[in-house]
Amino acid sequence: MAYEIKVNGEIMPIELLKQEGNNVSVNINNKSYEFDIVEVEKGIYSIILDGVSFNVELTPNEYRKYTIDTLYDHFDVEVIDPETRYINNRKGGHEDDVNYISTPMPGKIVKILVKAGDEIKAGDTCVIVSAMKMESEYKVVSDKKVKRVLVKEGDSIEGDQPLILLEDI
Amino acid sequence: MAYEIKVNGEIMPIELLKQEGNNVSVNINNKSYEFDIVEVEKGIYSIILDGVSFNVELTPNEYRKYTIDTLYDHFDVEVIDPETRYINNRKGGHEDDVNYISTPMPGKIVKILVKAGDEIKAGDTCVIVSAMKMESEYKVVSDKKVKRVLVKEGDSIEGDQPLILLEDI
Amino acid sequence: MIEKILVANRGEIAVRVMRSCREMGIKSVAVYSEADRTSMHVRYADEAYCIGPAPSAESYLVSDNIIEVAKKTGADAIHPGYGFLSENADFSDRCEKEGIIFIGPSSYAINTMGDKITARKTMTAAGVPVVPGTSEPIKDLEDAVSEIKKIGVPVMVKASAGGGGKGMRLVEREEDIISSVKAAKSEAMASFGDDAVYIEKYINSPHHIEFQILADNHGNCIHLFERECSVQRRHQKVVEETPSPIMTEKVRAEMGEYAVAAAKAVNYSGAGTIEFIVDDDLNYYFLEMNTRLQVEHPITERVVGIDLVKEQINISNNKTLTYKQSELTQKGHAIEVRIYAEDPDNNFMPNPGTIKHITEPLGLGVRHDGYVYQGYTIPIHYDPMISKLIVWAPERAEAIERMKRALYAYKITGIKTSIPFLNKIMDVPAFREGKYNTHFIQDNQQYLEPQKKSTQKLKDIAAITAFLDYLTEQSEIKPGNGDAKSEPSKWKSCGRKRGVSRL
Amino acid sequence: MIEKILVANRGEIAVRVMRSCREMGIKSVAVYSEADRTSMHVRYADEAYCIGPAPSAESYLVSDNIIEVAKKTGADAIHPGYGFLSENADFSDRCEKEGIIFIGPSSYAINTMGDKITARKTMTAAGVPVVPGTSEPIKDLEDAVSEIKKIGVPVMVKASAGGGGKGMRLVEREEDIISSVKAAKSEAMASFGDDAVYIEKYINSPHHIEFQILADNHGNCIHLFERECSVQRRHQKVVEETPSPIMTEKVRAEMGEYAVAAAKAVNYSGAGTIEFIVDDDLNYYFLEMNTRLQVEHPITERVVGIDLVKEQINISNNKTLTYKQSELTQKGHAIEVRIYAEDPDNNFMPNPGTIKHITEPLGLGVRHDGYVYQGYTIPIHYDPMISKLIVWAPERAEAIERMKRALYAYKITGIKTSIPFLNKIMDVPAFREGKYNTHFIQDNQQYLEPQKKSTQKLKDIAAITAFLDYLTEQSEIKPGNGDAKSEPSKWKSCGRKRGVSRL
Repeated sequence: MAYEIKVNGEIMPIELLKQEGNNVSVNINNKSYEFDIVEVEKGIYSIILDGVSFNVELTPNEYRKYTIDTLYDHFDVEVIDPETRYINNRKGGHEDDVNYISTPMPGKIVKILVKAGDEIKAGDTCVIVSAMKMESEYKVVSDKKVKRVLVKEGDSIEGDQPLILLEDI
Repeated sequence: MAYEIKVNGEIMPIELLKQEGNNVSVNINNKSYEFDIVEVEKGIYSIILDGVSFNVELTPNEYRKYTIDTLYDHFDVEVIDPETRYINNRKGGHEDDVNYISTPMPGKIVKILVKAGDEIKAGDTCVIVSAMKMESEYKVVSDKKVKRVLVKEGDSIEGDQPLILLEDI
Repeated sequence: MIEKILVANRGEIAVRVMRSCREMGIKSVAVYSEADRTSMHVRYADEAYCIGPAPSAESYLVSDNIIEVAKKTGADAIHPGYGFLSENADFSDRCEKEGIIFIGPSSYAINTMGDKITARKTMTAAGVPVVPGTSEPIKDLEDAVSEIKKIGVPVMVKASAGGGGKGMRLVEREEDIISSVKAAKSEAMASFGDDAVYIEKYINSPHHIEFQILADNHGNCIHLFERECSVQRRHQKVVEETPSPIMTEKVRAEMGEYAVAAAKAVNYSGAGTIEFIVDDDLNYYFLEMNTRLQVEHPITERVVGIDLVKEQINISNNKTLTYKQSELTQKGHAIEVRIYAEDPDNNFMPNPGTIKHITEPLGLGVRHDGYVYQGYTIPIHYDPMISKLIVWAPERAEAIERMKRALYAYKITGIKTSIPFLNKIMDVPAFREGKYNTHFIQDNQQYLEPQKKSTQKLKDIAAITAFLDYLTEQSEIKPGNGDAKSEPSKWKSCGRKRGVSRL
Repeated sequence: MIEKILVANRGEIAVRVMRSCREMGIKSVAVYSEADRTSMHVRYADEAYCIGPAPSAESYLVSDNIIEVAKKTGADAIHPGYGFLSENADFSDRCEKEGIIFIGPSSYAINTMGDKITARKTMTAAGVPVVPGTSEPIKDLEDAVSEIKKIGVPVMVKASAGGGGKGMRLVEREEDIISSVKAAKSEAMASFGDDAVYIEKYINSPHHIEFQILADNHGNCIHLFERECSVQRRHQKVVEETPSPIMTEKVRAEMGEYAVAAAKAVNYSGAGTIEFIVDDDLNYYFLEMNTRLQVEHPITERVVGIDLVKEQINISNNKTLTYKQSELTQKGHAIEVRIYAEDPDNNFMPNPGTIKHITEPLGLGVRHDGYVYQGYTIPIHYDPMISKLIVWAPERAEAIERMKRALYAYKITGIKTSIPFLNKIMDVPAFREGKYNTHFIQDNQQYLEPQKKSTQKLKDIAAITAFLDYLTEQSEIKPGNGDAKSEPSKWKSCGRKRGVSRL
C-alpha cells in the first residue's frame, strides 16, 4: 500500500513499517522514526520519541484531511491513498483547483454582489460576509464566470461551505 | 408504552407527554413537569424548570441503568420498560437477587478464602481485594454454596465484575 | 440588602459576576438570547430566562425584556457587566424608576463622562490635567496659529466636523504651522463643508495608563492604583499589567489623586476607571472615564487583594467602602492577556466554531476567567473573546515566565486563538524590558509575525500522527484489512484502557 | 547551575514541580511506571522514560533505575516530590555519590529527623519544647508514679514494646495514677512479655500546627509562618489553612523561632516542615520534622507570596535565600482541600476509575493543582488524591465562601470523590468559627454524614433526565420508533448544534 502524505503543501511518501502495542515504526521520505504513541484524550496524542515528550492535537476535517497542532506549530495534513494518488496523477495534479467561493469560518451573508451568468474580473468582490461584527469581502483571484449563487443575503453559513460556484472563462 | 422508573429503590410510573425542540413535558408519579432540557456536554444536561437552572450529570452504567449527580445529590436510576416489568412481575419482584460476589471498584485479588463446592455461612469472608493500598473483605450476607470461583489470587479486576458465583442452599 | 441580582450580560463577565454573588450568598439570575441557551452563564446561574433572538439589539440590549425578567424574578439589582447596557444612562435611569438597583453610576455620571467635550470641560474645572488643546472649534487661521504656538509642537490639527482621518494634520515643526493648518482647513471644507478645526497636543510616544477607582454613596472615594494597557491592536487592549513598568511612586500618587478628583467631580458611585494618556517623560493627561467594570479588572484584584465585584455590590447596598486609601498597597506584579477566537495567521479574523477540546492552565499564580467548555459552540453574534488569563508573581520578570508557562499549558482545539500571538508578545525584547507604548505591536512586527518555518522533525511527527489516525479509522471502517503489518487500532484502544487492563 | 531536573515522582506534585522548572527555563525529565504512560506528568515533561512495572516498589522506589535515567539524560538534579524516595536517606547519599544534586536535605538531616527518639533528643538539646515525658523506658512502678507526678495529669502510659493500643492507659486524675500504671504494666507483660512503659503528657484537645522553613547552604534559615492542619481523617490531613485561627502574634513568633532552631540543629538545607502539637492554651511541643515539600505547601505560597519549589532549586544551586525573615508577612487567608477519588457514602473507600468528564473551578482567588483529565484512568497502584484546591481571600470567612463556590463549580463524573464531604466541612459551625482540633471529624459526625434525603423535585428531575436519555438512545438504536409523541433525539442534536444552526 503506497501512501503519500501532504504536509503544508509538501508531498512525501510514508509507510508503516512495524507496530507492537504503542510502539510504532514509520518511514517518511526515506527517514525512519520509532515512536511510543498513545491517544490520551480524544484527538490528543502523547508521543515519546527518543525520550522527548511531544503533545500533538489532531482535528479531523474532511475525509483524509487533518489539522495538527503542536506546541508552537500548526500543520495541514492530507493522507493520499493509492487510489486518490492515481486519480490525481491523471488530472495532472490539478486537484486543488476548486471553482467556488467559500469562507474559512461560519458567518452571515451581508451582501451578494454577483448573479449567475456574470463575468467577473480578478479582484472583483463577489460576496461580503460578517462574523462577530467584522465584515470581510471575498474576491476572485482570476477572471471567472458565475455559474450559480448558492446562498442569499441574510443566510447563515458554515465554514468551508460553497457559496458561489464559478467556472473558468 | 407504560414505563416505570426506579430512583434510589423507589419505583414510579413515568410518561413522556409532549416534546417540542428543547421543551419537554413529562408526567412522573402523577405529577407533570415542563422542562427546557439540553445536553450541553456529553452526559451533562442543562435543565431550566420554571426559570430555575439545574445541572445534571448522567453516567450510563449497565443497560437501562444510570448514575445521576446533581449539585449535592447522587441518584441511582433504572428505566423499567414494559417488557422488563412483565418479567419482573412474574419473578415476584426478585430481580435484585444476584447470586455472585463483586466489588464496586477495580482492584486486585489479594486472597481467595473459598473454593467451588464449599458451603459457607452468612458473614463468612470469601475474598480480599486491594485497591490503592487499602484491603477490603467481601462477605456473604446469607448461607450459600460456592458454585464457581472466576478469578485467582493476583488477578486484576474491574468494578462490578462477578468474582465468585454462589447458589442458595 | 441585595438578595438577588440579575446579570444583564453573557460570556466570561456574567460568570465572573455570578461567582462573587455565590460567595456572598446572593442568588443570580441569567438572561440569555436564543443563541445562548448552552452558554455557561445560563448553566451557572440559579435562574435563567430567555430574552429574545440572537442579535444583541433584539436581546441583550432590550431594556424592557431585562426589566421584565428582573420584576418577574424579584431581583433587587441588575449588574450590567461591561459592554451592552453598562454605559447606557437611560437604562440606569430606567432601573431607578422601576425601583431596581443599577449596579453602576447614576445617569448623570454616565452622561457627563460619556460625552468627550463635556467630560473635558468637567475635568478641566476639577483641575485634572487634560491633553492641551482647544475646547471650541476654531474658524480663523490666525487664532489657530497662535493657539498652536501656545500649546507648542507637536500638535494634531483635526477637522471639527471630521472623522476617518480626513482634514487631519500632524504638525511637528514651527515652520510648518501655517501650511499645515491651511491644508487641514481646505481638506475639511472639501470633505465636510466646514473648515473649523480643533487643535490638540500630539503625544509622540503615548502610553495608555488607567486608574481603578471605587466610590461609595457617602462621599468616600479611593483609587486602586494603575493598570498599564499600552499593548493594543486596532485600539483593542491585548495585554494589561500592573504596576506599570514606567510608573514612579511620585507620579502614581499624583495620578491617583487626580483619578479620585475626577470621580468626585461627577459624584461617582461604584467602580470606574480613569484613563490617562502618558508620554515618555511621565506627563499625563485625562483621556476618558469608563463608568463600569473593565475587562482587565482582575490584575488590580490580584495585586491589591480586593474583589471588585463584591465592592460594587457593597456600594450598591449603600455601605461605606471596605478599605481606606492608606490601607491599600500593591503587592507583586500581575499580567492579563485576552484570549480571542481569532486566526493570528489570517489578519486576526474572528474564528468562531465548536470547542473540540480544552485544557485550561492551572497552578501557582494563575487565574483563568473563561466561559467556554468542550463541545461549546461560540456564537457568531458576540465578541470573540473566550477568556482571560491572569498571572501573578512577586516580580515582573517572573510573572512573564509564568504567563509563558500558563500559555504553554492552555490548549484549545476546534478553533484558532490568539494564544500563539500572545506567547510571542511575552518574548519581544521591548515588552520584557517594559519599554513599550501604544505603538508596540506595529513597532515589533518582526517579532510577532506568524512563524512559517517548523523543524523537519515536527513536520514528520505531525504527518505520522495523522497517518496513524487515518489507518486506525480505516481499519475500524473495514475490519480485516488484510495487511498483516497494520493493526493500527492498538494504540488507541490500548491507550484508553491501559491504566486498568495492563496490570 | 541546574539546567535539567529529573522529577522522581508522579501525579499532581510531579506536574507542580515541572511548572516551576518551566518558568525557570529548566528542562524537566519525567520517569514513569508502565501504569503511567498516559499520566499528565509524562505529557507535561520535556523528556520521559519508563522505569518499570506498575507497583511502586518496582518503579518509583527503584533508585538504580532513576539514577540511570538521570545519567542517560544528563540531568543535574533530582526532585523527589513528596512520598516515594523523598525521605530516603540512602537515596540522598546515592545522588551525592553519583554527582547528581538531590533537591532536599542531607542524609544526616533525614536520618536524625526520621527516627523519633533521636529527633526528640536532638530537639531537647537544641532547646525546642517537646511533649513532656520519659525518654527511656521505665520498669519500676515507683519511678513511673513519681515521673507522672512531675509531668502532671493528664498523661498517657504506653507499653514500651507496644503498639495497637495494647498496654496503653490514659490517666486523667491523680487518684488513678497507681491503678492505671499497674493495669498498663500487666497488660504490657501479657501482650509483649515486657512491662516497661513510657509516660507522655496527654494533650487533651490537640491541634496540629506546622511551620514551613527554608534553609540555604550558607547558614541562613527562615520560617514562612504556620499551617493549621487539624482537620484530619485517619491521621490524613483533609483541610489545611493559614494563618491558624487559634494563633496569636506572640506565639507565632516564638514557634517560628523554635522551628528555625530545630532546622539549624540538623544543619538543614532546603524546604522542610516542623510539626507541632498545640493545646487549647497554645502550649506547643515539637512533634516531628518532614524533610521534604508538603502536600499543603501551596497555602503558604499564596499567603507569603513565594514559590517554594523555586526556592528549593535556588538553594540547591547554592544560592543564598531570596528573602530575609523581616521581609516576610502573611497576607490574607488561604485554605486547601485535598480531593480524593473515594466514596464518602461508603466509608471513604478508594474509588479509582476513568474520568468521564471534568470541569475545573476557575476565577478570582482559586488555584487548582491537579493532574487528571477527561478520559484519564486513575491507576489503582498509587495514592487516590487527584487534586488540591486552594483558595485565598483577604479574610477567613470570605475564603470559606470562596472554597464553597469553587467546590460548587468543580465537577467530575466517572468516579466518586470527596468533594461533597469537603463541602459539608465548610459548613460545620466549629469549622466556620475556627474552633476545632484533631478530633474535629469524629466530633462533628452529625454534620458530615452523607445526606440521605433529597427533595422530591430533584429526585424527579434525576428520573426524568435518565428517562429522556434512555428514550434518545432507544430511538437511535431503532429509528422510526413509531410513537408520534416521542422524537427524543431532538434535545440532544439540537443542543449540540444550536449555536450555529439556529440563526
